[in-house]
Amino acid sequence: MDNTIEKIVQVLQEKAGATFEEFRGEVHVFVNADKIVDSLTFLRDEHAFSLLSVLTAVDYWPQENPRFHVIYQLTSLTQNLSLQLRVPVNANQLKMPTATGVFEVANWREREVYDMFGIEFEGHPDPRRILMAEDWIGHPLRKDFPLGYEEPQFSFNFEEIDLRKPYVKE
Amino acid sequence: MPDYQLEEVAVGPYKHLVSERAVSGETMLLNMGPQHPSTHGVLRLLLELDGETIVNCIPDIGYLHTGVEKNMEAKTYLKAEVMCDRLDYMNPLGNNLAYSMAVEKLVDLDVPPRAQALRVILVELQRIASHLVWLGAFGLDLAAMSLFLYCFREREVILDIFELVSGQRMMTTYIRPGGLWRDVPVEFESAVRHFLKIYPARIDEYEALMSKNPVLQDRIVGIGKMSAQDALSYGVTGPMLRASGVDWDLRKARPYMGYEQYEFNVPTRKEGDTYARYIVRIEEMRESLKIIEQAMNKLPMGPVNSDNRKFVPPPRSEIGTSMESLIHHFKLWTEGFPAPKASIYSAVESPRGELGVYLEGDGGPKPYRVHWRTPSFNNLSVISLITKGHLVADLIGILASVDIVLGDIDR
Amino acid sequence: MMLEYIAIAVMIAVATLIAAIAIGLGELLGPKKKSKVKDEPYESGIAPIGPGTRRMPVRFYLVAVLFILFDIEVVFFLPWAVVFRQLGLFGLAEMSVFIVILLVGYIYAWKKGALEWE
Amino acid sequence: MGVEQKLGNMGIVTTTLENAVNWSRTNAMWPMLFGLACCAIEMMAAQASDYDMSRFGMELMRPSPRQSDLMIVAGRVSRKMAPVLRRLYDQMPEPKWVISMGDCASCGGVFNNYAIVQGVDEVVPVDVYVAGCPPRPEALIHGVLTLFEKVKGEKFVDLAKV
Repeated sequence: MDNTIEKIVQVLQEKAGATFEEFRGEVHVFVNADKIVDSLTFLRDEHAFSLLSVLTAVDYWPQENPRFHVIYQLTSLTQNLSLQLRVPVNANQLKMPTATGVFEVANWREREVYDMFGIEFEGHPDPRRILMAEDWIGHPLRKDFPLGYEEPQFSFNFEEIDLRKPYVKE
Repeated sequence: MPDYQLEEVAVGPYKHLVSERAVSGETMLLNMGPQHPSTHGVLRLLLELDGETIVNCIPDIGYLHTGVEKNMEAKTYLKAEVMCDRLDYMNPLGNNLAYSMAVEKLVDLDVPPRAQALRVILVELQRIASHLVWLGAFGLDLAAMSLFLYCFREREVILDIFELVSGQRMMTTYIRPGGLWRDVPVEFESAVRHFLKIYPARIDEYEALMSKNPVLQDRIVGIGKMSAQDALSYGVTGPMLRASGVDWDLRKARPYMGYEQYEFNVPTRKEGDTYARYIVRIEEMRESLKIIEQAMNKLPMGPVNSDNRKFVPPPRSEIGTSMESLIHHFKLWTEGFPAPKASIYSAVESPRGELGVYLEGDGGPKPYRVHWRTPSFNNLSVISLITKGHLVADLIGILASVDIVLGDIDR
Repeated sequence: MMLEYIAIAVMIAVATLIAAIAIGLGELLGPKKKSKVKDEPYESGIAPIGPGTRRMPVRFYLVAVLFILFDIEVVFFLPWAVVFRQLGLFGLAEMSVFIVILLVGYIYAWKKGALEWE
Repeated sequence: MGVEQKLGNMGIVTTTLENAVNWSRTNAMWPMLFGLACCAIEMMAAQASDYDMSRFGMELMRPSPRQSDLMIVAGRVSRKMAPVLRRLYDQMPEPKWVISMGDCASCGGVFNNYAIVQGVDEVVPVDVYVAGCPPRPEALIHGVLTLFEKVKGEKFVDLAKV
C-alpha cells in the first residue's frame, strides 16, 4: 500500500471514522452511510479520483446486519490509483443517500442496485427499475431469490415436461 | 386532439422525465424501440420530438437481461467462465481474459510467458474483429451499405484464426484461469502472418471510402460533442473517452499480460464529436496490428498452462502415469477449486472501455458474487446528454459512434 | 398523327394490366386473418403513446411548398426540350426570361432562410 | 387463403396452383431484421459477403414486420422482451414462418434462470429449430432450406383451417 493511499486512508479515518482492510494490494475502506457522500466529494475534489468505475452491492444473506455492502470503486487517472469504499447496510433499514450529485454515473448504477437488491437511494432523480420489467416482483440478485431453474427436457422425462410446458396456442 | 388522452397517456412512468410540453401534446413521444435497425440490438429509446429535433431522449434498457451475475453464482469457477463469453458477444476472448485474470488474482495463480503472449495476440485480434463489426454497422447506419460487406469479409479471416485455434468461431472459452485451454496449432503462425500482410491495405481502403467523404463529414463532424469533464462524470471509458481528449488506456496505465514490452501509442482526439470517435477507433485498429506484429516476433516457447495442479487440470498424458494427477484431475473437474474468502477487482481494456470484474469468493468452489463492470452501460448513459437538440438523423450517427453492445449493457 | 397516341394507349393498358394482376393475385391467393394487434400502428414493437396525427411544425409545410414550386418549373422545361430545335433563338430567349424570374424567387427564398431547417 | 377458403380441394387445379404459389413463396422469403444477441452477429455474418443468404431469396432483411414473411428469432429472449416478440409476430402479414435460431431461443440454452424464456415456443409457434451456440452461418442456411422443404409441402386446405 503506497504512501499516497496511506495518507488518504488516514485522512478518511479521522474525517469519516472509517476502518480499512487490505487484500492483494487493494484497500477496502469501510465508511458508514451518512458519511459516504462527502467522502466521495472529498476524494474527487482533493485527491483527483475523477472516475467512479464500480458501484454495486453484495448480499450477505443469512447475516442480518449489515446484510448488504454497497461498494464504490474509485479510480484516479492522474495518479493511477484506485480505492474501494464499502458501506454496510442493515436489512431492516435499506436506505442510502444518493451519489448522483457527485458522479453522474451513479444515476444508472444506483437504479441497477435498487432493481437487483432493493436498496432505495434517497434523492435519486429517477428511482425506477432499470433492467427488470416495471411490474416485476422481487429483487433477483438477493441470495434468497430463487435462481428460477427449470428442469431441462431430455428423452427420459420428455412426456411429463411436455404436459407442463406452456406451449403457445396460436 | 382530445387533450385528456395525451395527459393520461404521458402520465405513465416517464412523467417526471419528459417536459410539460409532451403532456400538453405539443411535442411527440416516439418509441425508437427494441425492434429498430439502428439500435444495434434490443435497446429502446423513448424520444420526445419537437418536429425533427430531439427535446429529450430516455433510454430504456433491460430487454436482453440474462441474469448472468445470478447464474454465475450457481456454477463453479471454471463452469462460470462459459457464461462470460455471451456477455459482450463482440469481444468473447476479451471477456474470457477479464474473468481469467480476476480468478488468477483471487487465487494468486501464475501464467507462463507463452500463454501471456498468445493471450495478447488473441485479444488484439478480437479487438480488430469487434472494431470491424462496429465499422460495418457504422457505415450501414449512415447508408454506406458496401462498407458492411467489406468489413465482414475481413472479420471472416479473423474468425477462421479463432476457429483454427479453439474450434469455435465466436464463443471460444479458450483463455482459462492459469493459461490457455491448449497450445496453438502449427498453422497459427502462418494464418496470423497472412492476416498481418493483407490487413493494412484494407484499412486504407476503408479510410479512402469513408474518412474524406464529404457526405459523411457533413453528417458526423461536430455532432454529439462530449466534453472530457462530462465523460468522466458519466463514467465513460475507452475510445469515447479518448476521443474527448483524456489519454486513459488500461493497457498503458496498468499493463497486464506483458503489455509493457510492446510499444504502441494510444490515439486520442480533442473534439469529442462523432467524427473524433470514428477516427480514434480506426487508429486503434492500426495500433493493434503493431502489437500483434511485435508479439508474434517475440513469441516465447514453453508451456501454455501454469503447473500449479491445485487450480489447473493436468494434461491427459500425465493422468495415465501419476496418481496425484488423476486425483487433481478428478477433483478439479467434479468439484472445482476452492477460492479464499475475499474480494478483488481486476479490469481489462475491452474495445469499448474498462471491462472490470468484481469477484468475491466465500472459501467454497462457487463464486459468491461476480459483478461485471461493463463499459457500454456507462457509455450509453451519456446518450441523453449528447443528443439534446440534434435531429433524429444525427441520433443514428451518434448511437453508432457510441458502439454499444446490448449483452454488455443488460448482462 | 394518331400512331403515337396508339403507342401511348398500349403502354398505359399494359401498365395497368400488370399492376392489376399483381394486386389481384395477392388479394386472391393471400390468406387473410384480421386481429386487433395487427391493425394497431407498428412502433418498434411497443404500444404507441398518444395519437399518430397531431399538429406538425410549420417547417414541413414550407419545404413542401418550395418543392412543388420548383418541381412545376421543371415540368415546363419538358415541352421546351421536345421542340428545342424548331424554336431556335426565340425559344431560348423566352425560356431564359422564365428561368431568371424563378431564379430571383429561389435566391429570395434562400436569403430569407427558408431552406435552413432551424 | 382467399380462393382456398372457397374452393377447398379441387384436385389437379389446386395442386398445380399450390406448387406455383409455394415455389414463389420459397424463392422470395424476406426475413425480419430481428437480432437479439450473439446469434444476430452470426446471422449478420450469414447475410454478409462470405456466406450470403441472398442466394436463397433472402435478399433483404426488412426491419419492419409489415414487409417480412419470416421471423428469425436470433438470440436469447428475456422475460421483458417476450410481449414485444409476440406483438411483432402478430403484426406480420399472414403467410409467416418462424425459425428459432440458436440454443437460447430453442430451449433457453446455457441460461436456465429467471430472466430468460426457456424456449421461444412458449411465445410464438416455431417452424424450424436451428441448434448451435451460436449456430454457424451454414447451419442457419441449412435451417432455412429445411423450412423451404416444409413450405413446399404445404397444402392450401390446411392453411385455410389454421
